[in-house]
Amino acid sequence: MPNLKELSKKPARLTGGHRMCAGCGAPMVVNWVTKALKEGDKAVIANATGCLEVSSFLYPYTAWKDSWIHSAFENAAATISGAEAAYNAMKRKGRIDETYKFIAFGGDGGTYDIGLQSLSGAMERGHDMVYVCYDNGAYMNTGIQRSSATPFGADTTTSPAGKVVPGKQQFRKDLTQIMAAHNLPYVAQTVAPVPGTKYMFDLYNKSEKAIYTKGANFLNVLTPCPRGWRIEAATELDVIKAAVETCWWPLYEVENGKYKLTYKPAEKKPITEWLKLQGRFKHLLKPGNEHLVEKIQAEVDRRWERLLELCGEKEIAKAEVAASNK
Amino acid sequence: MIKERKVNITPDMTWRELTPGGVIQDAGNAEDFKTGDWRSMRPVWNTEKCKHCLLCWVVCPDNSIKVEDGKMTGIDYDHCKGCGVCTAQCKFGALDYVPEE
Amino acid sequence: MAKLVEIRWHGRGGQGAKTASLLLAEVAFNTGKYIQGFPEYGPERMGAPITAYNRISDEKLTIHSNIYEPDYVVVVDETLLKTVPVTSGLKKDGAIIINTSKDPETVKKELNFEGRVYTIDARKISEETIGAYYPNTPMLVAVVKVSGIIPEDVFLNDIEASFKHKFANKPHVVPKNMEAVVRSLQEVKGL
Amino acid sequence: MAKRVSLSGNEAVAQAMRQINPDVVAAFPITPSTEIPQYFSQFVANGQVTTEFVPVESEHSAMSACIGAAAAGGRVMTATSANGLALMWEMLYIAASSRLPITLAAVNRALSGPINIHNDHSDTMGARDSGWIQLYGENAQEAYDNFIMAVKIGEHPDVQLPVMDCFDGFITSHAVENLEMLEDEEVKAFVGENRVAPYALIGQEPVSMGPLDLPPYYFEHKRQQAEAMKNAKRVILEVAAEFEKLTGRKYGLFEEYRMEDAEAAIVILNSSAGTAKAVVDSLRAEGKKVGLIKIRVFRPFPAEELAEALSKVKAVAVMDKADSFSAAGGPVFTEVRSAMYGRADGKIVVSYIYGLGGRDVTTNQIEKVYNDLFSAIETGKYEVYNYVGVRE
Repeated sequence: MPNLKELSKKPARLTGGHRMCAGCGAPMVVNWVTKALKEGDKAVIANATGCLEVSSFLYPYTAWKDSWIHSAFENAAATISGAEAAYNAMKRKGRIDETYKFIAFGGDGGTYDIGLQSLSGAMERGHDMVYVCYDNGAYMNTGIQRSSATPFGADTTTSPAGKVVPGKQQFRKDLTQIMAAHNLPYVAQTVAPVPGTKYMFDLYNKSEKAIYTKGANFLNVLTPCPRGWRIEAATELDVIKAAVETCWWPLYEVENGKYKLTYKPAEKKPITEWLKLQGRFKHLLKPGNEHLVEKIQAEVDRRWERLLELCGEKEIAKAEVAASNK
Repeated sequence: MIKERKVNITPDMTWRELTPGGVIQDAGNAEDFKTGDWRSMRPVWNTEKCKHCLLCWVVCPDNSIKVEDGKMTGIDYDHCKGCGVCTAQCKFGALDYVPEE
Repeated sequence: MAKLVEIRWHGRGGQGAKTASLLLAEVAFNTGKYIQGFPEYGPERMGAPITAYNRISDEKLTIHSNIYEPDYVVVVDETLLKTVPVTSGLKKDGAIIINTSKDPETVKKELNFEGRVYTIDARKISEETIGAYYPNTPMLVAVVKVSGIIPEDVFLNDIEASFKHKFANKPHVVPKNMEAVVRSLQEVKGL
Repeated sequence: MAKRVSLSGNEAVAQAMRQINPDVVAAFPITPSTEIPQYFSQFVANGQVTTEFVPVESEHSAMSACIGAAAAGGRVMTATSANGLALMWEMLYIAASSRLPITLAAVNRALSGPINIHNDHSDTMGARDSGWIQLYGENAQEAYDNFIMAVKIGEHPDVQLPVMDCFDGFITSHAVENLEMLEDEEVKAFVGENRVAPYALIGQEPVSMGPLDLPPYYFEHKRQQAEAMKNAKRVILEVAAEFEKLTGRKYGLFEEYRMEDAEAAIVILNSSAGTAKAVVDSLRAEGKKVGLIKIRVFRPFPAEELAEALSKVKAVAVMDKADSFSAAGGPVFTEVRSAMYGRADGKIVVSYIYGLGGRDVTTNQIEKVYNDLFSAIETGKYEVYNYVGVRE
């Protein structure tokens, strides 16, 4: 386990003075991804249009201490792939001595939706890069519109909960699985750091692996958005914890095609533990909507069971049962 | 304190003086931009109760927990937006969360 | 030769009429001419009728339109005679060169064309020399022979050099191709 | 020493790319520009260049990767046509406003719809206000020469803008013609071995590029961009002068052909200019005072210079191989006429839209335009907004 005192001595690569909302999870994620960079290594960071982008480099103030580029919404992966290609060419010509690492950040809008083609292309081409999706489950930058990452039932400005339609009517796209299907060296699903849990360093560890495993790698990070989730900022990490403990957002990694669960809750909490903390799901918990909660629970269970199979946890469980029967 | 910058860009500069294409060569100059006045609540550090576990530093979205040599030394009120994420993490009562006056 | 010679090729997609027009451009270029070689592009795939063009001149070429009144027409596939108006716009003092085993008089009657008609049995020559049906080389030779764009001796040297370059990996096919060239020069009918 | 060769326009441009040996080429195939990345990827496969070839999944990503690579400090190139250029649209503006010199072989093709693979200028004319320098070339030689000059123009410290090398799809891209190629060493010496970037993501102090740029600064950044385009006019001529020393081939903002005492003139771009020159020659042989102006540099637009060149004619037909659907004339026409206003007044200035979607442009069509101009001069009667070569 990494040592916090030692980590704190590494200079931060993102400064204060950015214009993200108070309590935003995105800079937390950026801090912990970039903390995984070795001190001597330089980085080029690309950012898809979104909250993080507009708030971290609002001319003339940049919060980035590494080289950083934003060009558009849907193309952070393509943009960083070009920078990586140029680096390879310049390195081949002997024009560059230093080591550079290439990281792209995008929200779920820029990654799951409008940027999916560019992401898929860059990943398939195998550039030496990491794409980090800070997934907060809606287009927060434009005012909380639904994305394909938005959870079923969530009340957003384009999937509003009304008298007839109770919020978003589709379950979220499973982007981590889509990226795993690209057969990349390293794909992982993780969360913003939650102190006091076993997965406090999950993001850091997975970032380190992603950055220092050669090839195109992908991280999907559940990131709190107090405004979009309608929660008190101070409680946001409790909400993240609930996402993990209910198995709504399991922590796992896929290394060279091999699935591995990186955290298994001792007791899987009911989905209401995640729903009840957030204003965007408030309507689901009203009397008469029990069937919706059941529907969500069933889908969470189905996806969790499938993941357990992929991670070989089912065989492990069977073996454990068999061993105890002997 | 404003650090010495390669180019100090101000809104009264003409197009001839601004950096081309909006490039910024002073990486991290957002430090010069104070977000401290966004606060309506304020974290207050009780030095004597602090165990220097650094969990507040882990979660601060604004890099406003000052740490030197592995120990907390204070709060950067120039940038702290008063979100309260740090105070929620403190198990030792070393961070109070109080309204701004 | 005239200051500007314009040639139109008719063939089928995949048969090499375009390649033949580019080859002709290449050999003319090598003798110091100004050249253009270009196909008329479309969505045509294998088997569809295609058209390609050459302009060959002693002076710089600037016109970039298709050719509507050619000096020479080359028909690489005789089955096109029935479906494509191959003599359209062909100058009265121009000539048409057709890949067929028939003699020029027979074809002339079928074509209803008053000008000069030449034929060459590219299939026979090709199969007997190269051992397979590649109509390109005989047709290229026929057009060189009929048009007189390039002196024969210059052409022979140049084409041999280009075969040697093209078949650098299989030099044994060069003499076969040269045999096809020499026979083609002799077997153009209608001269 | 120049080499006399016969090449298609696409092959000539691919050879120019090989001689330049850029850091990155990112491209996606689209007819008729496809051959350029094809030829180039073969050069990469054969080890003839040290370039990273990025076979992207779309033109949007092609231009995005070019932007990333140029921002990193690399010398960067691509090629596209028609719908491919349209898919790049958003990124064209961003490349220009980010002040990144990228060289794009824009092989002109009609923009859908309906879909059509043949030549006209609707693709690059649509991109005329994207902030790119646009050079247009008559034949393979000019496509090749312009491509080499484009690198030097775009990378000039006073410019720092991307450049399109526009030439006609199929007519120039696929036709084999005579041209003179420079020696590899001459090209390398002309453009310099590497791009010298004033700032870059890699190899220098870290920079941030592509900000959110709000009202206090955005306008000033646009004003800078406009100034760079003004500077480009000077730089294009300086680079042309240097190129002339090397090759003997002279390039300006436009070419004047037999304009000395011309009464009727045509203004035209690309390959049709060559066809029109043949018409000028034949009409001159009949004693008719006709001339032609072939625009080479459309962005920046040589407004004053064109007005001066047209100051002595009686009538001008501006021929557009693209419609702007303004119901008031083609894009080149509106700009030429606007350039003449107050500088060369009292002329007959008319618009002819021609050759859309690859409609073959013949000497007859161009002759008709000259005849129309003479009739307009004689009778004073004419239409301003005309089509030629379309079935009426």
